[in-house]
Amino acid sequence: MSQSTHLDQVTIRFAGDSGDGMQLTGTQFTNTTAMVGNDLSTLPDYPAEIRAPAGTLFGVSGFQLQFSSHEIHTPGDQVDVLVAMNPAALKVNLQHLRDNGIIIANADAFSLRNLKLAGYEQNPLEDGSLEGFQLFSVPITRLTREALVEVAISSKDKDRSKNFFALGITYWMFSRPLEVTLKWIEEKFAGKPELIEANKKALNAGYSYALATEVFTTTYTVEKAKTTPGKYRKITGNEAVSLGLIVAAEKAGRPLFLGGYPITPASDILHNLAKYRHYDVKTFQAEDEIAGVGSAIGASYSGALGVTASSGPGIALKSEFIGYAVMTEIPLVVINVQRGGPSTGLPTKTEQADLFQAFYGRNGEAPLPIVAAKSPADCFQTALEAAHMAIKFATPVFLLTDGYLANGAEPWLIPDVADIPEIKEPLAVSGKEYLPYKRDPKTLARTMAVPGTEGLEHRLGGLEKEDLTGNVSYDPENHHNMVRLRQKKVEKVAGFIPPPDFSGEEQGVLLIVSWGSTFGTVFSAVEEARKQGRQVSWIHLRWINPLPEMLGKLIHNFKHVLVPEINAGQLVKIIRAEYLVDARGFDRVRGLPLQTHELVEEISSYFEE
Amino acid sequence: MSQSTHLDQVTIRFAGDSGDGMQLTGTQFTNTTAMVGNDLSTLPDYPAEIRAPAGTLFGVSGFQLQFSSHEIHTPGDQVDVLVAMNPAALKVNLQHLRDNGIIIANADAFSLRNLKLAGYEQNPLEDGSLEGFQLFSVPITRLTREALVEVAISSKDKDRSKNFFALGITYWMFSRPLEVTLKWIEEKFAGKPELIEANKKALNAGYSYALATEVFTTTYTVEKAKTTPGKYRKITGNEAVSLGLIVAAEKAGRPLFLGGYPITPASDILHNLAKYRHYDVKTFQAEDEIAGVGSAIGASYSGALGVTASSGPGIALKSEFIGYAVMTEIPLVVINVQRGGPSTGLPTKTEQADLFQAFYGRNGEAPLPIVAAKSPADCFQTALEAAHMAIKFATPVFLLTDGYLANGAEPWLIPDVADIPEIKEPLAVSGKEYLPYKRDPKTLARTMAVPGTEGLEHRLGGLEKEDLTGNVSYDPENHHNMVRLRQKKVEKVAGFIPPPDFSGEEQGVLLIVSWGSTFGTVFSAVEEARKQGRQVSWIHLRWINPLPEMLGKLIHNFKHVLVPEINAGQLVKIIRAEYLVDARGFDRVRGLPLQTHELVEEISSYFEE
Amino acid sequence: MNTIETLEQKEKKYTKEDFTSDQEVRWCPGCGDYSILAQMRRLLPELGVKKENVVFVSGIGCSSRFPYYMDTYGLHGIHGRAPALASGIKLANPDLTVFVITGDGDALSIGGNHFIHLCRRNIDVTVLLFNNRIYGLTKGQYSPTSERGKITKSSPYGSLEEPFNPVKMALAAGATFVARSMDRDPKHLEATLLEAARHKGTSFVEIYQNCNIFNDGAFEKYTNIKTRFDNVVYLKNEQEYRFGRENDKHLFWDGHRFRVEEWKATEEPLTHNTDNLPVSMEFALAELSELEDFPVPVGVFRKRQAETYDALLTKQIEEVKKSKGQGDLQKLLESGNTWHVD
Amino acid sequence: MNTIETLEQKEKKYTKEDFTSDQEVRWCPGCGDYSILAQMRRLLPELGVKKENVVFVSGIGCSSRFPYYMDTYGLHGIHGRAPALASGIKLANPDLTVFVITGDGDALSIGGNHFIHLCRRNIDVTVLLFNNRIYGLTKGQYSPTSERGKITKSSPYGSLEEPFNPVKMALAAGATFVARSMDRDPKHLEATLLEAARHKGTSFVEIYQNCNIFNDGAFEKYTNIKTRFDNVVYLKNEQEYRFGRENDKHLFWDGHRFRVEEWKATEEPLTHNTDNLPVSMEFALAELSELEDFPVPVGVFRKRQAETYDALLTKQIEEVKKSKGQGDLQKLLESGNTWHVD
Ligand SMILES: Cc1ncc(C[n+]2csc(CCOP(=O)(O)OP(=O)(O)O)c2C)c(N)n1
Ligand SMILES: Cc1ncc(C[n+]2csc(CCOP(=O)(O)OP(=O)(O)O)c2C)c(N)n1
Ligand code: SF4
Ligand code: SF4
Ligand SMILES: [Mg+2]
Ligand SMILES: [Mg+2]
Repeated sequence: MSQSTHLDQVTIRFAGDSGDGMQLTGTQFTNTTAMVGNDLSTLPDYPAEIRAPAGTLFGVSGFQLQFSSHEIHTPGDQVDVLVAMNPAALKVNLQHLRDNGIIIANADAFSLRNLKLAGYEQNPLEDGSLEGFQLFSVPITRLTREALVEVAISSKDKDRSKNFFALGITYWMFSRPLEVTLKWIEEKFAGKPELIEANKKALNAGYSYALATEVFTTTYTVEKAKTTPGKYRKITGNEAVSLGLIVAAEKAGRPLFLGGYPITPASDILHNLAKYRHYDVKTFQAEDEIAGVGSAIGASYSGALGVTASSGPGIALKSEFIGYAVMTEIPLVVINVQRGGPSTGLPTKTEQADLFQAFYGRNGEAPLPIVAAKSPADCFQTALEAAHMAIKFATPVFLLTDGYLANGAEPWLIPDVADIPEIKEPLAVSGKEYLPYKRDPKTLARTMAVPGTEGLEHRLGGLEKEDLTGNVSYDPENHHNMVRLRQKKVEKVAGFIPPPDFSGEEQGVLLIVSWGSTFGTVFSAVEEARKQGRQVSWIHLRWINPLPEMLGKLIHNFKHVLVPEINAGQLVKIIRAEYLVDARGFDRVRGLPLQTHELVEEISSYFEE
Repeated sequence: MSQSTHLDQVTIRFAGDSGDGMQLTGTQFTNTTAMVGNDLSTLPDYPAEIRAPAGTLFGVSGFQLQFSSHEIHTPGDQVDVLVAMNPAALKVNLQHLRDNGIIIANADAFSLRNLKLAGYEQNPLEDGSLEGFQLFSVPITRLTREALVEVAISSKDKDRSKNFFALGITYWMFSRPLEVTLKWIEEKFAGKPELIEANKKALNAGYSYALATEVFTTTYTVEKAKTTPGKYRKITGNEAVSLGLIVAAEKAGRPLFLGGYPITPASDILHNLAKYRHYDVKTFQAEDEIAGVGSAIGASYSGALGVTASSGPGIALKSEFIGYAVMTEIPLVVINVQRGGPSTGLPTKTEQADLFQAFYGRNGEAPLPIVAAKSPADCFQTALEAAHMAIKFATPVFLLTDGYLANGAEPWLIPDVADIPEIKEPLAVSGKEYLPYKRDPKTLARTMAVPGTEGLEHRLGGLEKEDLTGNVSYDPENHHNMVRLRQKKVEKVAGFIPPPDFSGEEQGVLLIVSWGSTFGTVFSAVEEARKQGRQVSWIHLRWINPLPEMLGKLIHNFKHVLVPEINAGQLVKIIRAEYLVDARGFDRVRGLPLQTHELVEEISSYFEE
Repeated sequence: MNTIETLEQKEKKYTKEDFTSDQEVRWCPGCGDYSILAQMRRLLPELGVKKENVVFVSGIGCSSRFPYYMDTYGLHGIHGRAPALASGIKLANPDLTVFVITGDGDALSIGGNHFIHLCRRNIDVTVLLFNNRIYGLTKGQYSPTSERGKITKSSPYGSLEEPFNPVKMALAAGATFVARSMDRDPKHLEATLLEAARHKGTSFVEIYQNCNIFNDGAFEKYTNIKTRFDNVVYLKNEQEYRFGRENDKHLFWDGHRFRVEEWKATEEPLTHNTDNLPVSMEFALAELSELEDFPVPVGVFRKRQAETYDALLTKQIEEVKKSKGQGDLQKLLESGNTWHVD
Repeated sequence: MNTIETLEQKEKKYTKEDFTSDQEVRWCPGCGDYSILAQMRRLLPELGVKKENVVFVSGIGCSSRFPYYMDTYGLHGIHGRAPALASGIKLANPDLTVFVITGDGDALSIGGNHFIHLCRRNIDVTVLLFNNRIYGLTKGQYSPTSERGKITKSSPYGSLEEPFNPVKMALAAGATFVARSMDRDPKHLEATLLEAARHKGTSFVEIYQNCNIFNDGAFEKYTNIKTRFDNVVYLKNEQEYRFGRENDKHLFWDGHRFRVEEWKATEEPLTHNTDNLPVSMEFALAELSELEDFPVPVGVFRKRQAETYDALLTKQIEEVKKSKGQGDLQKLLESGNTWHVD
């Protein structure tokens, strides 16, 4: 008989061939986990190849998920349970497994051929090399086939169901209900009754196998997390961005227009938005990124909320047009779902190395506001804010997310639409005198007049504009003045955005300054360090340009300032230049989230002097 | 009878309609002035329109030149002599004329129509409004027509010669010989004897008019400047860049390949190089800037010295490919002839606002060396150095010049080709083991193998590379390592470049740090300030990335650090971040060189505490 | 569905002054651009759309300054990218009448890709390509329509490349209206532009435009009164391909190629048909401008009715709304699996 | 002048293994790319050039990984820009044999402009367009060659645009060699690629390539043994346009259009002529793939001899040297007015 153990938090990783359906399996586990009320955080990790040859190391696709009975923000540094569907998956992922961690391996996949492809000389399931772990070697393929013996599909199709068998095992192990996945199978394979049958059977078979056999001795339970009451759903960063944009457009009374071009890991924003024609969302798959951003600017110019989304190489191409939007002062949201660089880099990996590109990747003095999401769900709020500021200030705004946020998921407390404030930024109307470059003294923003408005016909362009009239001007003093005005306008944004997250004392030994997706890791590391008695303070920036006003005072109250980033040190340079404090970077540029324990160590080092 | 006065330095400005030939007139005055041995510095200043309607303010084209009996580096803040060919030219330029300065105006052009076009209510030549100046109102059009009465050309063509008449007056006034221009006329209009006759006659007539009439009472002489002995020529920045590249290619034993696309003010580099087919120079006018840089990278990859030249908006388009060259570690020289920005900005004006773009205008961590020319002639040396480092380090290198350097001219001591060192950077050869990403420990540069080399076939691309082999690698630690290596390689450049210009004490109240084309103004301002007894030190950076090692020590020895730039403060931010000193910017973003006297005042303010 | 309120409804009549902005025109005296501007100001009152619904979008080049001179909405874009801006403008607000003003460098060099994609998508905008076979604004480099061997600043020994034939490219890319006209034939130009503007779908007009500074006389053969009749054949719908000073020549189709022959009336005359010319003849006609000894066709090559991208998008939105209902924000946020925490 | 030392001179014979690099091939099992790779490795020994003189250049996409698998020089470029890299490579070193490997998105979406300019310039490189009518690498969005109404991730309600016809674009842009082949017809593919590689000038081959993951069966009609004979007409020089399971049909030219008819021998049979087909028929042939009820032409559409850009550039350099003499650096620096200071 099995015993049941309570756990606080668990990290599980599903790993197999690109064709093994690991992303799907992980997503199902996530959905079910969300439904039972755990907090959670996920990290899909898949290769750049669409479907690399079976069994190879570079073809391994992984999906990691941490779930917990308390608030968590990272997918976990170390893995407690590794599901390995083949030798390559084991080989690639074993390094992440904690001592005495659990391995559930598909023994049938450990054929000679596969072992060789993975570079194993001997079968690790048998040679004792996995002694430090709890190994469960299960003939998953064979058991699945047996379970499906009566289903009328090809044996190739039967083998495709083996991921559901593995999922069934883990559902038993963590006392999860099967309903969510069973329902999903019915919807997904609607019209294909044999596949519904096969996958349901495989799932049940895995669950029953684990329940029935003596192999597994322990089930684990993770209590519901205590969080704000309300209605929740699971959401990825790319989904959240999409929803945030749709809500922003509706709240602003402008149709949403996305001009885009596919690129990993930003494409899903285009895919998501393309579904919502009935929300008056227009998506335009352009011929390239330049046309994508150009069409978005054109759409904004004629009254829509123009948005473009891409990743580093695509953003590079957009830079000329972004400068044009700065000059013409047309609202635009530019989303950069950052990935590993430089150049094509590591397309499916995460990184924060495009911050400087957002700040400075244009010719001339072309300042613009920059906001970065801190978690998958925060992508909703940042998208809303980005759109709001773009419209309010008639400016392009950069929204930075990254591969980890884009594909990672967490529970999201669904807001009440009625509670989200309107974005009331009027357009110029007929009948009044109109000066295209007259500015609101509070924001320094100009008021736009859109085509179709009688009597307000005017011309804009990328040549320097005369103050007030917007006519072309080569006047030296006017240019100097306009350069200043554009800069000041961006600074004014500071008055209209929420303050950054801050925790800890307002002075002390160490202040951590972070931005973007490192939020989760820093959260955990700070929590951990505090548990260890380190009095560390932490400010997490969401708006990076302009920097929050309070930071200037705060930052000088600390002996040390540490800036963790997944780049070679970008925000840290901006902080140093701005505040002249000897801020230090903590940089690990591996295409992966930072590791909590490394950061904890780094923090500790500041207290061990 | 006229008297003769010695002067130390003079600033003269020719101004007229775009169609009046002012650039040509200025250039002729410059050539003659160079030949008589003055030091000089020029500033062409022309409108973005090709040939704006006659008489309008925005159609005014100007050419300013300072010449001197001692070393000078700026075209002058204030004008001593203004040649105004029409009312608009007077209106636009009067602000630059010093008190009691000389105006030579073409009285015939001050028609009612032209006065109106220029926005004059009354004729300034007659209404006494020019009282504070020495006004010479000359009926230049009529006198030219009279001089050419016997020449068999249309009266329209005759009127075209009036700029030579004006030039003749100035030649007399400054005791210049006519030969250089007479010879030029013969060459330029070879085959058109009437035009030769007309222009020669007009030049002579202007000279004689000034000599004969009582109108002008003084001639001025400016002694030869005392400079290094040798053979000199006049050279503009764009010419110097072109020559530097040709010499670099020949010294490196590689053919020169320029992949370009026309853009003001960089086009002349393409035009210049296109002339030199007999120097094995291949120029390729591509369909756009992306193809321009792409073809240059391709050419470098197959063994040429690949170069691309553009200005801000074009550089923005090149940014994705420049990142690719960083990743593939292929030599490339990227020349940015900076102009006013952002966006299309002020195409014919100068600015230094693309420094950040050079540093950071790419996705991911994509560091590269950056060098900036300090004067038109220095464009030769910097082009040489840029090419050398590009080849030596297998890296893209940015060479920053600007509109002022590109079109401005100064005397250049022609080097002896034999004295210029070879660029000996061998390519990999057949027969040895070849690892594309194995690095020279001294430079961290990899050795290239070019197509055509037997046995060294290999593949490169923009995906992250495995150390040593250069194979595609998604390995986290490898990526982290490669990011560092690329950064360190750039830092190593510091060991192979000449030290920056430094003058003054090694400690004190004020250190000025400057870069690029402000050199001239800073030179004059520092000279002036020192004359006033200010002990100011000055370092001028030519290589900006990497920063010179000595700067780190030096900069902390001063109470204040001042960074003059024609932007909103870019180098100053880099300095602050790097050295944590409270460096201040001195920024005037007017599309023009900084003014010496303003900088002198700024310097003084640091000593008046 | 087109919801433009037409002038008739509004009962207001424009004159060309209504379309003249207060900005001084900044082209070289004598530039062919002036004529195109004049025709545009003249035809817009005819077009019958409200001026606040008109948008001129351009790239960069001499020609691209055009929007500044029209008292309508206008966007002076960046080099080569006007089609991108125009696509966004038209798709976001299909009620607008959108013109793209571009040069041979702007449209066919840096902007070639946007141009062909615009044609392919058949977005309802009208493209005017000012073809002066030179880069004007950057002071005279050869362009993708310059003849091979052209000596310019950037090709001092002659350019090495064959030019594009803009009409051919537009046809191949799928533009539904393709025409050619000339700055120096103002009547024809005005009529052609009006027809282009009225056409629903991407309308493309190549305009031979003289740059008297950097490429003077490039089209002299076709515009000079002495030579034009023998060197230009006007394409007129349902009329023969007749030309010549005495209208004494015509283009004869031999089943594969055109030939120039003396004109003879026949019972089955070969007449031009803009709506439905076979692809073979379209391209054969388009090719004539590349051949020696043939007149250059001026007029409408193609005028085909086809659904526009903007109309299809509107339709798709309506259909999705019909099947799914107008979107409800709260529902949207709550889609997928949800759960309650109490 | 071509200074390539051919294999014959070197007397060494390659096998396909010589062109196989040590990198594992990373395409989905079943992908049509494998066949193209295999044919390329097979034909290169035939081509008679030294492998160190061969360069494969690509953009980004599944297809663009191709260079990694060839044991020659290779450059995996950035998205859409392979023609730019290839132009630089070939112009800097005309002795190289340069291939461009590209996809329908790479060549016709982001890279459309470089593609048409390459064709126009006639630079001597061979372009292989792997047309799977989908964006493979980014997991299945519609591409510029996808049929209208295509349902993909980015077009859940169907795409709104007409596809490009790559052959038409290449013809219009002026490529001197234009052909089509298929991944599933390896013999034809190998022969076509070999012919393309041997052609001097820009050679373009559209290859129908099955993406069995995101667009499986797109070309099934043309490759399936049951349907291919009725749906494909092979273009063979100097042969009739015959097709059909029993070789019983042919394309008849009615003076304006092709028609499908039962084949009958005639005295003056209509035969294909790659070297000199009139533009009318070229485009009519190219159009067939867009029409219902017509077979798709597979084979060489055009093969014209014309001077290449690279050869012209070499010639120009030689001519300038002849007239001005080999450049002398010191003279260069001292050109213009000079003066002495003592
Ligand atoms: C990105 C970019 N590249 C280059 C330029 C420079 N430029 C401006 S207009 C132009 C070409 C103009 O030629 P065309 O389109 O034929 O217009 P025209 O002046 O002849 O009317 C060029 C190369 C620019 N403004 N921006
Ligand atoms: C600048 C840039 N934009 C977008 C992408 C993303 N991207 C990579 S390949 C590709 C399209 C691939 O389609 P295709 O060229 O047809 O090649 P296939 O994968 O089908 O062989 C896209 C959009 C990129 N890598 N770089
Ligand atoms: S340069 Fe040529 S195209 Fe430009 S305005 Fe002058 S004449 Fe017209
Ligand atoms: S996604 Fe399609 S094109 Fe790409 S490798 Fe797989 S099957 Fe081939
Ligand atoms: Mg032009
Ligand atoms: Mg494809």
